[in-house]
Parts: sequence; structure tokens; C-alpha cells
Amino acid sequence: MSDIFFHITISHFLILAAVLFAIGMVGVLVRRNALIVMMSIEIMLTAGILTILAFARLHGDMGGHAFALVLIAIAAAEAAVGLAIIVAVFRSKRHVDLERLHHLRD
Amino acid sequence: MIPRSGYSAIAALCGAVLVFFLAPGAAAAAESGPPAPPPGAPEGALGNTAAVALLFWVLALATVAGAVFVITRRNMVAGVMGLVFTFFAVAVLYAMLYAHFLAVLQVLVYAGAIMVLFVFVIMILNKPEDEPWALTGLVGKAIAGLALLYFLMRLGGVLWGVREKPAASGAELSPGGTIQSGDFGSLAEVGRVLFSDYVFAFEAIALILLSAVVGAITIARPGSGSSSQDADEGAAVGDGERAPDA
Amino acid sequence: MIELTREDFLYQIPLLILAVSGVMLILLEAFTEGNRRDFLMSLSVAGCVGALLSSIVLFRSIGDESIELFGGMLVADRLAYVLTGLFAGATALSAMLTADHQRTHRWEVGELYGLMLIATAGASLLSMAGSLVTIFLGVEMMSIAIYDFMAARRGSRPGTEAAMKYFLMGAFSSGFLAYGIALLYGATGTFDISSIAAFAAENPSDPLLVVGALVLVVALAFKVGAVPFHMWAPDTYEGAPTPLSGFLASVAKAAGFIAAVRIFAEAFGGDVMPFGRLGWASVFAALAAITMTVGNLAALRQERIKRMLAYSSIAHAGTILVGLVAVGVGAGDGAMAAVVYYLIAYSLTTIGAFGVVSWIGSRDKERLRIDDWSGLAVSHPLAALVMTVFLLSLGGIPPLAGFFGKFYVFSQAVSAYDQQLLWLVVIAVLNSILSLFYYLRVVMAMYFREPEGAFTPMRSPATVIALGLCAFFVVKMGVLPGGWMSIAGG
Amino acid sequence: MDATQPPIYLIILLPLLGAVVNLVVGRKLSRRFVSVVGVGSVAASLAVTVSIIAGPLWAQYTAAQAGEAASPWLQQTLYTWIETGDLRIELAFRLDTLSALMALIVTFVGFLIHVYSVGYMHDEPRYAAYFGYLNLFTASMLVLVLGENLPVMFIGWEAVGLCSYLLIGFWFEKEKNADAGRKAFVVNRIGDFAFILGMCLLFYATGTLSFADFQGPEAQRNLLEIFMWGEPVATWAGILLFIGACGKTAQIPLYVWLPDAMAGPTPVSAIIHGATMVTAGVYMVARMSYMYASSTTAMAIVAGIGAVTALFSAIIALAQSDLKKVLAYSTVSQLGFMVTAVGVGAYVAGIFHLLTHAFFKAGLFLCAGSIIHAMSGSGDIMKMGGLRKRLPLTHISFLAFCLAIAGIFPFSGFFSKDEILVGALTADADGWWMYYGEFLWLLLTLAAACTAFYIFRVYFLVFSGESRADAATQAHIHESPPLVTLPLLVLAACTAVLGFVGIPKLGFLQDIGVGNAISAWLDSSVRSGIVPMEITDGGKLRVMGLVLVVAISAVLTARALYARGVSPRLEAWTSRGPWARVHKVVSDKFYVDELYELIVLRPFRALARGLFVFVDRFVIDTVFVAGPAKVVDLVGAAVRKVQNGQVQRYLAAILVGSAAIFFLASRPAISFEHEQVEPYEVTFEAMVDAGPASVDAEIEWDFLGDGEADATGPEVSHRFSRSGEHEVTMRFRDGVFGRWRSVSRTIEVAAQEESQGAGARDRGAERGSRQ
Repeated sequence: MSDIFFHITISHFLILAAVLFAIGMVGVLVRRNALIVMMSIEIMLTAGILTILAFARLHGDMGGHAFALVLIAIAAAEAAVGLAIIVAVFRSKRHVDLERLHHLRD
Repeated sequence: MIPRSGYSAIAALCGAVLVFFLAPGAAAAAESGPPAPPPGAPEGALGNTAAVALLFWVLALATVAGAVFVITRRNMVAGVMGLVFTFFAVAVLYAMLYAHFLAVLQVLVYAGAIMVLFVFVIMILNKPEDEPWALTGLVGKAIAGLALLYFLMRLGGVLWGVREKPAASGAELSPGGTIQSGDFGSLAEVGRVLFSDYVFAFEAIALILLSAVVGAITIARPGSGSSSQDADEGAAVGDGERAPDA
Repeated sequence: MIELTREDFLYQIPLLILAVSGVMLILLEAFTEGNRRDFLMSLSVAGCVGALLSSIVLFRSIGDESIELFGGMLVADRLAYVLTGLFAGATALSAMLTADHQRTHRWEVGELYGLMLIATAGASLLSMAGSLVTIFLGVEMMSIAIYDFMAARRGSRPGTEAAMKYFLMGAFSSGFLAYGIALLYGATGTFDISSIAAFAAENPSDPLLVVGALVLVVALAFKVGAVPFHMWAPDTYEGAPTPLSGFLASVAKAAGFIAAVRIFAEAFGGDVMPFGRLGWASVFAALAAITMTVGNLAALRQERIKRMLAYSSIAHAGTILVGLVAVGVGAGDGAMAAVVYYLIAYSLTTIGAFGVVSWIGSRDKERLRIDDWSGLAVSHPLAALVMTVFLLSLGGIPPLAGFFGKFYVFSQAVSAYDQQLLWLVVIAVLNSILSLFYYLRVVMAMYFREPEGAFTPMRSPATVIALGLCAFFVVKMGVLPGGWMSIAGG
Repeated sequence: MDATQPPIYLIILLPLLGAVVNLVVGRKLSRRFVSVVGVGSVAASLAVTVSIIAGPLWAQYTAAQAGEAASPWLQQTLYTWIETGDLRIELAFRLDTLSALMALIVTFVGFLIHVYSVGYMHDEPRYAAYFGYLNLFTASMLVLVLGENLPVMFIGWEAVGLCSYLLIGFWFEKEKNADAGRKAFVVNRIGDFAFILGMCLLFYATGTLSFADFQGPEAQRNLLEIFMWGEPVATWAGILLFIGACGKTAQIPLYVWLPDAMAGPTPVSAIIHGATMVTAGVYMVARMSYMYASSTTAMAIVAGIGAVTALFSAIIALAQSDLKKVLAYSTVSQLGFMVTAVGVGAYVAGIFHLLTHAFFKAGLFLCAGSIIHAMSGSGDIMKMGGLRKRLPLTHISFLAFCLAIAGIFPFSGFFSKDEILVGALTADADGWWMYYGEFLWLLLTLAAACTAFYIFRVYFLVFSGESRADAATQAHIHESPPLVTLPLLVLAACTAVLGFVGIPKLGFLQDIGVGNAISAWLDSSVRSGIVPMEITDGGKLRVMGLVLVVAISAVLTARALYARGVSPRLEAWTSRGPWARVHKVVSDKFYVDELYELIVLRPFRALARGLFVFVDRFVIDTVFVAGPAKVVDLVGAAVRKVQNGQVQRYLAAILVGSAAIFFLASRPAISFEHEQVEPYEVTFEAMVDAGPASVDAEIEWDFLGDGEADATGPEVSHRFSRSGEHEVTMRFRDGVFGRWRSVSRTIEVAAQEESQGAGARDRGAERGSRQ
């Protein structure tokens, strides 16, 4: 049992990443502020990168690092666009509250 | 009294300290492990010294704490600081996985650039205090929470099974066997992969970043386009339309 | 170390044309003064046509070969060029419609055209994807450009709200995509799709592989708008500028499908059936059934035409999924050709339908409610006729393109081994009957109701040409489907 | 395309061109020009049809009769429409004796209706659109008839649906008309759905969709030998195609659109009911006779539905008071006759009745148009009467049509209806119930009686007695213009003599060289699926005589009741009930009338009302119309609840959806089966649903109940040490998530050999009980 604590394996990293992914999802679900929801999405992407790197370590393959780099760059791009959209929403509605953003609906 | 955002600033500072002191140690500790575990044995990927274990648990705690901090704080600046803290800790974890260059990149891009962007936008919004939690549709969210738990449980079982896979050090499984143990994850190796096998990805990213930048400028600038309104949409935009330009 | 050869560039010329003209347009926009949007539009159409023509040339020259480019990052084969050609053509049509929409509703944003081309480049990247990295890059290149131009109509409140929603959900699904790719990578140690296929053939139920594939199902189901991952679609299509809704419903959706084909049909396809007898198709079969049904039932109640078309596009996604399932249970090349044919037919039809919706809007009144369409047949008979053609094609009436798409998909699905898809085909056919109810409501409004006040729709050659082309091809694909079917691979 | 081939495509192209001209530029043209284009295109098409039939087809036919040429049909392939893999569909037209007859009916009757329309619609503001739609309708019907394969036929099939939608809803200013048009279209679509499925299934089974190929031995073998759910695939394909036919040909339960379709202009009713659209189903079944012959089950269903429809709608027609409604239900009933005919394999009789019906029903509708025109637009037969002298030409022709539909010798309906009755009475096939043919015959004979009664009820109420209309209407009554009456007279003349093309095959007549011309003509195109029982001339004559007597007595009853308006006694009966007038009834010499009313008409009326209430109000309105509406409402409400505009709810749905995918993919249903093979020895087989999780699954068996695994693997056998009950547990570990699940069951182990049967029964019973 104590082996789990002292013997760090790739699985530890993977589970940690999964937990991060889940925390990100919870954040997306429960926060009203679009900005914080975006931060939660960044956490999810980070969890993806961590998973990739852990597997890269497992397989000893540098391809994972290259893909992690791609992910980081794309996360940056997404953040830029997302923040711009938040600013645009704020300009037209004076708030970025997702619960009040429901004019398009069935 | 220290203002509430002060705590987060302190936390982020701790994160920075953590990186600077732990990262080299993390890499060293990871490298000090036994070079090649016997195949089939449930051997750790990183060796099994107590230092590695301690480091991992501290970092795991820091990461999770930072992430939880992000999604629980009402103060947005505090949230950003929590995120920075998480990213620092994750960067050290990268280093533990022999991804030194990506650890650096994580700190530079995420903790550096993206977080500055977030803070910037918080300033534009001029609203450091967030709206409270989204508590409508609690039933739906409870169901979603249960679904998430189930998802995590299934995923966790599979991921936990991975440790039974024969772990290998970077030298063994790399194609052609040219990488030495110390090279794995180094800047040189990342560069080599990026400019050979993944050169196309590298080029494509350039295009993506370009469209992101152009798009961000197009979207965020207050322009003449905002003067027109659909008749269907009802009233014209309020005074806030001329929000201070960043 | 890979060697880059001349071929690596030669075979990706359509992609290069799209990307380069996209960048050029963005640059030109910065140096263009005043309202020279038509000029930009023409250039973007020229770029698309160039990409289309080069796809046709490459399609003819490549034969049945499949050539790996950039060390397997890209795969050049006929499927890739068909879809690239479709994306380029559909983008050209959307661009032509967009210019007039911009002028009529005064939201001239010149960057849009460059971004549109970059999104198309992302879509065609997906069609050529030979690696999960390319899939991710393609999805993101397309999505980020789409986020951009969704929000480009700055003053429009529905526009920004739609962009916000689409962005958040798209980024969320990107998280799933990244995570799923990570899991597949963990299972196989490679991103290369053919290597993954080889691995899957040997380890059909590797846990990481299965879980990774299931997570990818979620991510791709989101992109194609399958229930219950569809909920962005109605809001987004309604809020977005109309021609861009058309773009979203055609190019973005087809790109999602081609990504699903590249991953599931090629990595997990073949004779081995990694996930048991029904394979991954069992998941898609359930999604297809529920997607068609919910999409159609929800569309029945819509009073606003863009929302109705959005739900209709969800229902069509379900129909295409039926074809994908048929591919999955080993119906083979025929089923794949049926999917491709359906994608072409559906894309042209839906762009046309959104185009007419855009066309009848005049300044200060967009005419987005079905009631606004009353008596169109009397005041503008040609527009009503064209719209009727599109709607009947969507509803699957012969001899229009939509009918053959459906017929082809259904007959392939029925002939799948052991008739195990018969239940799905029955549901699909019932749904296509159901769908006529709401398509006919619009036809009824146009033909069987009195016009409510005269109006002047936009008068512009570009829109008329685009609509004419769409209608022409929709009819042609129905009357002379042979050539199109052989293009689709049948 | 072979240059020497006759231009079959012209038959379709001409009306199509007329439609294009009238629809596109018609608004700018003069009425005269529109009429010339509209009528002329159909006339030209008729001329082409006649010339091709009289020329090349006749030559082929006579050659085939003489044994020289193999195939008495012409085929023209325009181009290969679809070719992909093994799917090859050509845009081809086939003119054989069957489709030639149909094309002749469509063009000839269509032509007359076009002529009639020129007179009838002269005040219509959307004159050009009307003729455009009418031409389009004719062209579509010709595509349906001449198509060489099912997909081409399906184009026509859909197009007539669409055109009828436009024509029925032509006067869309009235909400009711638009609704009727929509109803027609929707109900047709329900049938089309089955048609598409049937096509897919046929293609799957035979690899072809061409009519010529279905006759080939390979397709025949496939149809018989490929089984699905215990029936040959021909049965399922036949049933599915027939559901499609039910939609078009207005059979139970999809007949509801047809009575509502009266809302359109009267010539439209005539063309839809008489010559074209509704006969499509009958034609399709006859066309596919080579497939239906492979399945007696499908034929029994077709025949049964046809006969029930025939009687059922004839009963409903008894109680209608609107002229066009009566005729509409009459159409449904007559179609039932035809469907029964093709269902019992009497294809020639079915097509023959289709032919005669096309003439007399089109005529009846055109007369109705003339009458309603005269009555200032009202179709209430209770308000008519005494029109014999006011509308002499209409009266003459109407009488001829009535005699024909009632089956009075020597009008055409007599011959065709008689053929159907003989066909039904003598039909017998493998797997049919005993006396099924006789049962069908009985239903049809009853229906024939009702037919004679209701049509003469209409006739007497409209033409004899005193006029019951108000003064204003009476003043307006006048005979229609020649353009209207001329087609009527032509149709009436045809109706009177047409029957003689199908003189029954009676020994003594054949001896003197009088044969059944239509049967000889059609024999090469259809295949009789069921070998009829032998019937003697005497038997045939008895059937004929019986139905003639029944029809004549029904006519006489109608005359007695309605010749001077509605008989006052009848009114007394219906208004005040029997007991108040007992004395009068007893003393009344015509008590037969009342008895008839009491015993037959009243129950029938009640039945008709009841049937109407049940089928139309309950089945259609509640189940088909309100039911879906309710479902749509519920789903809509649910969607609305979820799609509430809040993006976080959408994200939650994604999460729930992905969890559901994981759940479904990771939970295969497990169970096991067992069978005793020897004393004490039982074999076990694990039953695990397909799915990702079941591929590399581990399976353990515990036979002793001690929790230890006694065997592993999906198929094991175990020798029990004693007989009696044993608790057996199967444990299953899925290959992906590694979860253990188990299923236990108590089984009975016998010591003797003979309990094998028990074991097998046990297996059957326990299959459903999965954990």
C-alpha cells in the first residue's frame, strides 16, 4: 500500500492529469464568469499536455514533446481569441456573465 | 491586513521559488534513478527514491490546490494567481518527466504571456470581483457532476493500469537509438524533432497564430461596425459602446 | 530524419494556395483603404477557385494511390482532394454571399475573407490528415478562424453571444480532443494514423486505445453536431451572420466528418474491427439514431428559419453518421463513397438554403422568421423556386441531390453484413419523412400564403450567381449523379 | 440511344415542355396561348403514344404472338443515371403492353380533362399556373408509368405527390384547401418511406432494381431463397412496397388524404382519382408481379387489405351527402377492388378494372363538376333533384357512368368487376387460409351491392324528383358549355363500349372466336402468381349472374327510396324512430323499404359513422396526427428546457453524453446458456453482447458454489457429480476496464439421457433473463 506513495510511476502523473482535467471541467460548469471559465479550459489543456508528456516519457518518444509544443502554442492562440471575444461581449452587454447570456435559445 | 489578492500574489511567488529551486533538483532526482528497470516489473518510470516521491506529492498538491483555487475564488486576480501557481508546479512536473525545454516554455508562455493577457483583460473589464457561482439548473449540474465522477472512475482505472506497462527510459525506445538518456527532452532534441518530423506542424502553427492575432485585433477593436444594429435585435447598444480602448 | 522532396509540396498545392491567399488577403486588407471589400471578396473567390482547380488536377493525376507527405503527417489521396475541392468551392460560394450580406447589413469587415480561407485551409488539412497531430492542427486552424469571424460582426448582440458560446464549447471540446489524442498516443506511442491502425489490429482492446477512441468520439461528435453534443449549433447558427452559418453548416461540419473518417475508418477500420463485432460503429449507431430523431423533432417546432435549418443540419449529421456506421461495420468503399457524396450534396444544398435566407433580408430587416416568407412565390418566384429546390433536396425528394445522398447511404447501410443496420435505416427513413413536415412549412408559406408587404431584397450579382450555382449543382447531382458518384469514390 | 428506336421519351417530354412554358412564361401569355400549349402538349403526347403503340409495339407484339421475337416490349435508355459498384441504374423507359395501356389511359383521359379544364377554369386568375401544374402532373405520371426501374418510377411517384399537393392546394386562399394538400402530401410520404426501404431491400436481395432483371431467374431465386425473420425477402419487400402503394392508392389506413383532396378544382379530382395518381399503387403491384409471385404471404396481405378497403369505404360512401365526397369514397372502394385483384394474382382483371374505372370515374367527377357548377358551387345532394331536364347532356353521361360503376350489363364496369370477383373466388395459394378466396369474394360482392346502391342514390337524388334547391340557385341552373360537355360525352361513349375488350373467357364464346382481348394483350407483361382453381363456364356465369342480380336489386332499392327525393317514410323513420309509427308501418305496403332501412341501412349507417369515427377521427387524427403532435410537443418542451440558452447547461450535456458513451461501451449484457449433452455432463456457453469491453474479456465459471474458478473460457463443459439442482456462476471481467461482474443461475442436472429436451427448453426460457 505504501508503495503507492513511495513508488512514483507514470500512472501517478496520468491520474494527476486526469484530476486536473476534471477540476477544469468542474470549473467550466460552475463558474458564471466567462474569464474564469476560460481559465478552467486552460487547466484542461494543461492536463492534456501533462498526459502527453507522461506518455512521451513512457514510450521514450520525442514526438510527444513536439505535440506538447503544438498544444501550448494553440492554447495561447485560443486564449488570445477567447479574451478578445470576452472583450467584445463585454462591450456589447456590459458583463461577461454566462448565466445572463441566454438570448439565443429555443 | 494583507488584501485578499495579496495571498495569491504570495502563493504565486512561492510557485516561482518552487520552480527555481526544485526544477534542477527534480531533473537530477529523476535521473538518479536506476537506468533500466527489469522488464515486466512494476518499476517506476522515474526511479523510486524518496526524493522523487516527496517532490511528486508536493507538486501534485500544489497543482491541485492551485487549480481548485482558480475555480473557487471570487476575486479574479486571485484566480489568475492560482492559475500561475498551478502552471509553475506543472512546469516542475514536466521537468520530472524529462521535458526540460517544455518546462521552460510552460513558464514562459503560460505563466508569462497568457497570464499577463488574462490580467490585462481583467483590467479592461474593470471588475476584479466575479459574479458568484452559477447555481441555476442545479439538478442538471448534479447529474453532470455524477457523470464526471463516473467518467473519472473509468478513466482512472485505465490510467492506473498503465503502471503495469514496462516502463523504459528514453534511450531504449527512441527510434534509431540515437538519443542518449541525457538528451531526451532537451532543447536540442525538441528542436531536432520539431524541424524534421514535425516541421509541418511547426509551419501550421504559424498560420494558426496569425489568424488568432488578426482575429483578436478584429474582434476586440471598437470600430465602425458596432454602429449598425439589426432592427430585429431591439434597442441600440448602450453608452458602454465607447468603452475605453485598451 | 525525413527528407522533404518536391512532391511534398506538389501534392499539397491546394492547401498552400488556400493558406497563402489567406495570408495575402489579410495583408492586403491592412493596406486597402476604404470599402474595397468586393475586391477582397473577388480575390478570395479567386484563391478558392485556384485551390479547387488544383485539387481537380491532382485528383485526376493521383489515381488510386495514397501518398504520404511530410513523413506521414499528410496523406494525399483522392478522398483528400475531393474534400479539399468541396471545401474550396463551398468557401467561394460563402464568400460571395458574405460580401452582399456585409454591404446590406453594414458590417464590413475585410479580414473576414482571409480568415475564411485560413479556416478552409484547416478543413482541407483535416481531409489530408495522416496523423493525429494534423487532425488537431486542422481542427484548431479551422476553429480559431471560425471563432474570429463569428465575432467579427461586432455590433450584433446575437453575433457576439453566438461567438462566445461557440468559442467556449469549442475550446472545451478541444480539451477533449487533446486529451483523447494523448490517450491514443499513450496506447500506441505514435501519432501516425497508419501506425495506430497497425497497433489496433494487434491489440484490439487495449484499454488506453479504447478509452482514447471514446474520448475522440466525444470531441468529433461535438464538431459534427451530434446529439447530445449539438447544443451549440442552433444558438450559433442563429446568431452568426447568415452566410457564415452556411459556411459553418457545410464546411465545418464536413470537415468534422472527414476527421472522423480519417481517425475511425482508417485507424480503427479494416477487417480487424478493434472493438468487437460492431466495433466503434456501435457508439456511432446510437448517436446517429438519437441525433436524427432529436434534430427533426426539435426542428418541427421552430418558428425562426435559421434555427430550423440548424436543427435540420443536426438531423442530416445523423444521416451521415448512418453512412459512417456502415463504413464501420465493413460495408466498404461503397459506404465511404456514399458518405462523401452525401457531404457534397448536403454542403451545396445547405449553403444555398442559407444563401436564400441571406438574400431575402433587406437592410434593417433580416426576415428570419418563417412568417416573413409568406407569398415569396408571388413576389419573387425565382427565389421561391430556388429555395424550394434546396428544401426539397434537404427533404430527400427525387430527382435532387439530397435524394440520392439518402438513397445511396441507406442502400449501403441495408446491404451491410447480416442486415444489422436495418433498424437504423428504418429510423433514418422515418426521420427523413418527418423532416419534410418542417421543410414543407416554408414551402407552404412561400406558395400558399399571401405576401405581407413588398420588400426589396439585395440586388447583387454575386449572391445571385452563388445561388444559381448551388441550385444548378443540386439539380445536376440529382439528375446526373453518375459523375459525382465516381468522384466520391463509388 | 438507338436511332431506330421510337422516341418513347417524347411522350414524357412534351407535357413537361408544356409545363415549363406555362409555369415560367405563362403569366405573360394570353389565355388562348396557354390553353393551346397546355392541351396541345398532352394531345401531342397522346398522338406519339398512339403512333408508337400502333407501329413498333404492335409489330413486336404480333411477332411475339407468332413466336418470332422474344420480347414484346420496347426499351429506351437515355443514359446511365447512377453507376457505382454493383449499383447500376439507368434512366430508361420501358413500353410494354402493360405500360402502353397505362400510358394510353393517362394521355387520353388526361387530354380530355385538359380540354374540360379549358372550359371549366375559364375564370381562374392563375390560369397559366393551373395548366402548368396539370401538365407537370401528367408528365410525372408518365414517368411513373414508363420508368424501366424502381428509382425512375420513384421519381414519378414523388413528383405526382408533389404536383397533387400543388393542385389540391391550388386555391390556397382557403385554409382548408392548403391543409388538404398538405395532408395528401404527408400521407403519401408515409407510404414513400416504406417504398424507399422496399427498394433498398430489393437491391440488397437481388442486386438490381430493373423490372426486366426481376423477371430473370437469378433475381427470382434470390427473392425466394434469401430469408429474413423466417420469410423470404420477397415478402418483406412486397409488404414495404405495398405500404407505399397504400399511400398512393388510398388503401386502409392511408386512404384519408383522398376524400380531403376534394378541396381542389374538380378537374383535378378527376385526373387524380380517375386516370392517374391513385392507380399508381395498382400499377406498381402489377409491374412487380414477378416479385409478388414469390411471396404468397405478401399477396394475401395485399388482397385482404384491398377487399376490406373496398367494402369499408363503400359503406362510408352510403352515408355521405356531399356529391364529391361520395365519389371520393367510391374511388377508394373501387381501388380496393383493383388491389384485391392484383393481390389474388388476377393482374389482368385489376388492370382491366383500372382501365374502365379511369373512364367512368373521371367521367363521374367531370359530371360532378358540371353539376356543381350548375348548382352555384354547392355539392350537397340533398339540395339537388330534378336536374334531368335542366342538364340533359350531363344527365345522359352521368347515367352511363353510374351503370358502369354499378356493374350493369353491358357497361364496362360489369365486365371488369366480374373478372375480379371470379379471380377472388378462384384464388387459392400455398399457405393461405382455407376459404380465403371465398371470403374475399364475399366482401367484394357486398361492396359491389353497396356501390350500386350509393351511386344510384346519388343519381336519383340529383336527377330525379323535384328540385330542392333555393330559388336563386334554381334560376342559375344551366347546361355547361360544349368544351365541358364534349369530354363527358366522349367518356360516356367509351364507358359504354369499353367492356367488350375484356369479354370473359367462356368456353362457348371462345369456340366462336370471341376471346378476351385485354388478357391476351397483357399476358406478356404480368405473371399470374397464383394458379387459380379451375372454374367452369357455369360457375363463371353464376358468379356473373349473382352480382348482376345483387346490383340490380340495389339499384331498384335506391330507386324506391330516393326516386322522388328522400322518401318521406324514410325521413320519418330517421327523424322520429320506429315505435311512434308502428301502425303506419304495419299498414304500409312498402314496409320492405323500412325494413331495409331498419335492418340494413341503419346499421350500415351507424357502422359507417363508427368506422369513420374510428378510422378517421381516432386512428388518423389521434394516432397519426395528434399523436405525433403530442410527441413533438413533449420533445419540444424537453428540448426547450435543455436548450435554454445557457452555455453551461450545454457543457453539462456534453459531459453527461460522454459519460453515457463510456457507460454504454463498457457494459455489455452478459448471460450464459447451457445444454446437457450426457448424463451429468453439461456444456456452457457465455453470451456476451458485442462491444469494446467484450473482446479480451476473461470468463470464469464456478460450478461448485465455492467461489473458486473451476473453468475459464467462453465455452466450457463440466461433469457434475450428482444430479439435481446446481448453482452455477459465470464471472466476467471486461477487457478494457477490468471490472468483474457475475451472473448466477440454478440449473437442473439430470442423470438420464432423455432429459436433453428439458435442457434445451431450459435454455430457451432463460435466454431473456440477463443480469
